[in-house]
Amino acid sequence: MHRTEKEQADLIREISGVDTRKCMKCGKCSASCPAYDEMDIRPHQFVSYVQNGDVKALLESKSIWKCLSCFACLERCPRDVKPAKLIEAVRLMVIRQRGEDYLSPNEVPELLDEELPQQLLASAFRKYRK
Amino acid sequence: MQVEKTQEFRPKIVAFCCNWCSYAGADLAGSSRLSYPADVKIIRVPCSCRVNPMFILRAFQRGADGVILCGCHPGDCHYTTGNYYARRRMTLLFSMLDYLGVENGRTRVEWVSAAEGVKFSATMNEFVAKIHSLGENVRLEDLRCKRD
Amino acid sequence: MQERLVERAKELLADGTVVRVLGWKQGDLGYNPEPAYFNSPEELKDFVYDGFCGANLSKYMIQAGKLEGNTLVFLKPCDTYSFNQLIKEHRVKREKTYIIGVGCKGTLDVEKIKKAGIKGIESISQEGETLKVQTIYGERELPFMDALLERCTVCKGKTHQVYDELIGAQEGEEAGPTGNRFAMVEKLEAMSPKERFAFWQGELSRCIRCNACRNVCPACSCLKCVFDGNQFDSAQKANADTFEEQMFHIIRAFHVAGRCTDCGECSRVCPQGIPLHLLNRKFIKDINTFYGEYQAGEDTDSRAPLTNFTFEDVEPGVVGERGRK
Amino acid sequence: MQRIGVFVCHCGSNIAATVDVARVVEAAAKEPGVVHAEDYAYMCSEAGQLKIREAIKEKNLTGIVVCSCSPRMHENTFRQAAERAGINPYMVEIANIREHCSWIHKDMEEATEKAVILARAAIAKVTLNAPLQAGTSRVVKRALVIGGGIAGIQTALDIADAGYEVDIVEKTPSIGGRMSQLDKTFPTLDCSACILTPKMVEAAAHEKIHIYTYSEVEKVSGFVGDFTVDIRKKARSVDMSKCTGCGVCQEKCPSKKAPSEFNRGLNTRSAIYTPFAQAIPNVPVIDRENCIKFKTGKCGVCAKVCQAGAIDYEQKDEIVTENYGAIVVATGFDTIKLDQYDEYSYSTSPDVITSLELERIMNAAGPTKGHLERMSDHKPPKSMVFIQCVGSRCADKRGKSYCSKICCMYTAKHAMLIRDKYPDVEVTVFYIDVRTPGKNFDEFYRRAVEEYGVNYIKGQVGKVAEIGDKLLVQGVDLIDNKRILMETDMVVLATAIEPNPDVRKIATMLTASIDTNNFLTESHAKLRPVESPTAGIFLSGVCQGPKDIPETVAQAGAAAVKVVGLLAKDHLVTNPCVAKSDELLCNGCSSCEKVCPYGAISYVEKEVNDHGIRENRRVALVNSALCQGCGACTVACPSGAMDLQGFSNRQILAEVDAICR
Repeated sequence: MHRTEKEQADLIREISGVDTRKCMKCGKCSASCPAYDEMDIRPHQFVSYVQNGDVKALLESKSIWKCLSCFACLERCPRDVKPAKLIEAVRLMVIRQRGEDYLSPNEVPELLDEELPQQLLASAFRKYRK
Repeated sequence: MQVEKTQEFRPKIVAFCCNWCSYAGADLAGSSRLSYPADVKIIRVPCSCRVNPMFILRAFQRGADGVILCGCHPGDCHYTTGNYYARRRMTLLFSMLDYLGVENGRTRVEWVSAAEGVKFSATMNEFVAKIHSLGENVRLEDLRCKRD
Repeated sequence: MQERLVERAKELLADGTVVRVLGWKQGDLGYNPEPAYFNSPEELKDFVYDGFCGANLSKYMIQAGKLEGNTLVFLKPCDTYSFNQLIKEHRVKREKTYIIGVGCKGTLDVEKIKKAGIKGIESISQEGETLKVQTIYGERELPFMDALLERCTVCKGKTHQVYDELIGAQEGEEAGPTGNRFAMVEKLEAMSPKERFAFWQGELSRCIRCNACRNVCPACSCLKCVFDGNQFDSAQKANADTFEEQMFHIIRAFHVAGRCTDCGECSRVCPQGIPLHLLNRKFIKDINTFYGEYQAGEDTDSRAPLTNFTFEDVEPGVVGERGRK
Repeated sequence: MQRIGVFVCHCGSNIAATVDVARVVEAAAKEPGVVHAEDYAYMCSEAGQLKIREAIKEKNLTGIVVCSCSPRMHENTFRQAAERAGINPYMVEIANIREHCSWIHKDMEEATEKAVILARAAIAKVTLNAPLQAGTSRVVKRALVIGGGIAGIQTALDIADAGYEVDIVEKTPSIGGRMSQLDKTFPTLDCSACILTPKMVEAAAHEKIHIYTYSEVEKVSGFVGDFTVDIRKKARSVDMSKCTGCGVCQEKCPSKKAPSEFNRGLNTRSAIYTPFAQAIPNVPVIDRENCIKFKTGKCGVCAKVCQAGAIDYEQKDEIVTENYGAIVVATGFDTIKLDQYDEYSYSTSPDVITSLELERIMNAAGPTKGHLERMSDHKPPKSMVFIQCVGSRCADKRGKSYCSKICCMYTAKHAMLIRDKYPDVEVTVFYIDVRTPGKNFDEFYRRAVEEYGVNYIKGQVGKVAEIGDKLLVQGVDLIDNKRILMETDMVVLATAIEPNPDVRKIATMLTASIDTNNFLTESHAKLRPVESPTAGIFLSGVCQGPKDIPETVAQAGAAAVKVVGLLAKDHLVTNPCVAKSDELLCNGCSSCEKVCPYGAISYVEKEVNDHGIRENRRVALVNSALCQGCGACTVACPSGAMDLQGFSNRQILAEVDAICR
């Protein structure tokens, strides 16, 4: 099924449950983001891109893989917009298009080591599984 | 939340609103263009404590599908204590109606201040949705009074 | 006991304490004594006091208070609650009333006796736990408990709340059978709305709007009932259809809510046998649950639950929340 | 039989665009009793009213229904029009087909149908209306102002100058309010104290003004024109008539560890204290919680050093009861608590402060004597960061949904003053939007940028962290789309303001309505901005909504004018929609009396003639001057003897019937 960019934007809104119109463009999400410098499209821009139906750029963005899913943006957003959910939704769309899981629970024990923060694992599952 | 329109069932809903808070809240919902279904018709009363159980039963008798009473928030009554009496009266009356087998969802009390246009509209949308889910009031209508 | 009451009544008439006596008079049948005024010692020959004297005489004192001179009234323990409530509402004149609190063993339900197959009743007597009934067909017996009016199986106590003297009773007497008076209300509450509706539809559609419940009720003491007036455009509707009776009974119960002492007279007099007390008891139960235990007629100065409130009262939504449990 | 006229207003397109007014006219004309029905573009206009008056005369109308906007808008207009045409003003009913119909529905069919039903209900009601006569009640020529900040002071001065007595009740030991805590004021940079203290002195010296400081309103009863108020004068422990204000007691007081409220807890004060040097009255109070004498029974130094013998440890709270014709609420604001904003390190770092704290630091009478320094090490900062909108414009529970309005301007002021006095200090302001609507406001902000070199960055700060003795501010520049990580010495948070928390209690006492943010609601957002919907209650200052000083002063004056307008009246016309008891139906049971909030019902023994039967009965009597028309009694009455004029049982039932038809 082929979707227009606008339909894709609607789908992202639906998956994430985010109302992008609530954003007042204060930038606190980006200001809070620990991965900001790694990102090509920044958290506050995600909101704006989805709002404007500019989805193609998001799907190709490396930001979706750089997001740590730490949810600092979601916690601190004064308007309750939840940019992390948007990023996650875009990521999910990409993963679904690819059609396969990149991380199977069976592989996890081998990857584990003492130093690894739990959050990374949770984040990896969020990113690499449908 | 918007209520889907169904062709067959247009409920009759009577909303008693106190003049000082809820009627003004309804006015604010109006001037803010916050829509709710046209099935709701508002009757202005000075205070929620003016609403006699007789009015509510009469509405049901005449075929109302739901009756809602809106007043100032407890503590904010224009007449200081009116809504406290209304609260007791309506609690007991609604409990009695429930005891007689009238679906409880057909009666409701909601406190809406003059500043709560949003709440007024949301409340009415919810209430109408509830009445839609309960369907037509067949239990309480006095058929002699029915006019077509 | 009947003799002691008559004797004392004669004394009080003779010494001028009262000019009339309000009591029960032998009816045309053995089981239906009726409330009556006795204006002279001679008239007292028809005075009767037995298990069929269920009638609560409190309400008649509204009228008696308007007559010249003082009135002697006999009140059973539970009748005194009604009298107290009427004092609170300024409907009777305590100072024009001489109250003899009479002892009560429980009053009888003739319908129950009839249902036990006993007919042609002439008189009754009690021996221990057994009720002996003299009938035109001879003496019959049944357990006393089985013949009690429902209200007496949930006796609210044998303490007179107000009196000038006691006969056949003393202070602190133990109550009669004390069952759970809310048992039936609870049973109804546990039903589905549909079942409840069917139950009440069945009961209330038998109503013939004779107004006996209203006329006997000590709390229904309005000079003119709203259902006889035009303020609500509700005067004297016939029972042609579903809702009129419900409306009448709901409003009647609502008007007496917090004032009803649960004397049970409404159900006792209903010619159709509608358990009207179940409406009043629902209000009593709710009032007790929501606003704290309250017994109307226990005192003469407290605020009734519906003319009172607290800042923390439950919200009307509690009805729905309770329903979901 | 009533002869009813129905007038349907188009309200331009406000109604007519959604409601087919012609059909409403047509349907109304068919209702029983209706002898005239017409529509017009603007019923409230002079021409529209003329139509009503002409129809009343030509068709001998006895009652009219106007289908228009809310009765809260124009009921009075149409009542007056009816009265001018010779019919009783209470023979008018309004069908609200604008706020309750055309404005909320889109479908013309649906809206028209509803408008017809609303019209029918109003017609059914007016058929049962009866002419009512308004009575009169007295006006006590004295006003109460609750709150002694600039709003309260200005309102009191304006009322007093018009010749009426005014009392100010102020909770704290001195009048002056928030403005007394400010250093300079925007956009002119006058010294706040320099412009406020003359007003304080003027108020204190005014023969018509009486000030109750360290006092609170305890109880309010009555109604417009005649309120009765209990004022609690808290025990000051100092005799105001003896104290000379010499200040020795404060100097000698050995307990000096109580945080200073006036300096926002940045330093401490003595247990016996006046909040600030220019306090009015200049009479200290003993803070009993921190006083050694009250805690242990020993000490008594202040009493020993007081030459005037003014210290009175035995003093008790005193209740004063006064009558007032009008009450003005001027309870002001406070800043919100920041304990939920961990990301800005406010609770952990003394160098992260609120703007109001900065005001105290900048003030010559403040904790640092006006020297700009860090609270942690008292070193002067080399760089400062200001963060805007902290807790304002928030959709979450931590903050407030509204814009606090004053922060953009005072931040520009702070930035400018600091750059002026300490040119070496780098000042950066992180903003979301800079809002400067006001006379000379934008020019002021631009000066901060252009003349004083304040660095404005668009983007909310994400985090402030303590790194050694520095603060690390993490943000973004949204215009350049780049990360900002900067070390700074001090961070100032433009903290959201909220109504004084006491206002809820006061609003309840006054039965004045309040919104979800605890701002008092005005009677009409545009046309009656200084009046509460509760008659006789007026609003002054921030208790109604965020305001700066000029707006507060303007509103204070406006509230005063409204008060004076009320007090100037000899008497008030009372609402005739009051309860009335039918003595033939009254049982004398006292239920109504018990639920009446105004004590308007009494009982009398009187002879009544009930259809030929004459007897003495105990019957209810309503004092129509006291009755406010709530209707509580009508429902408490089981016999239906008690009814409410203008909202009678039969009228309301007629409306119910019309709606359910």
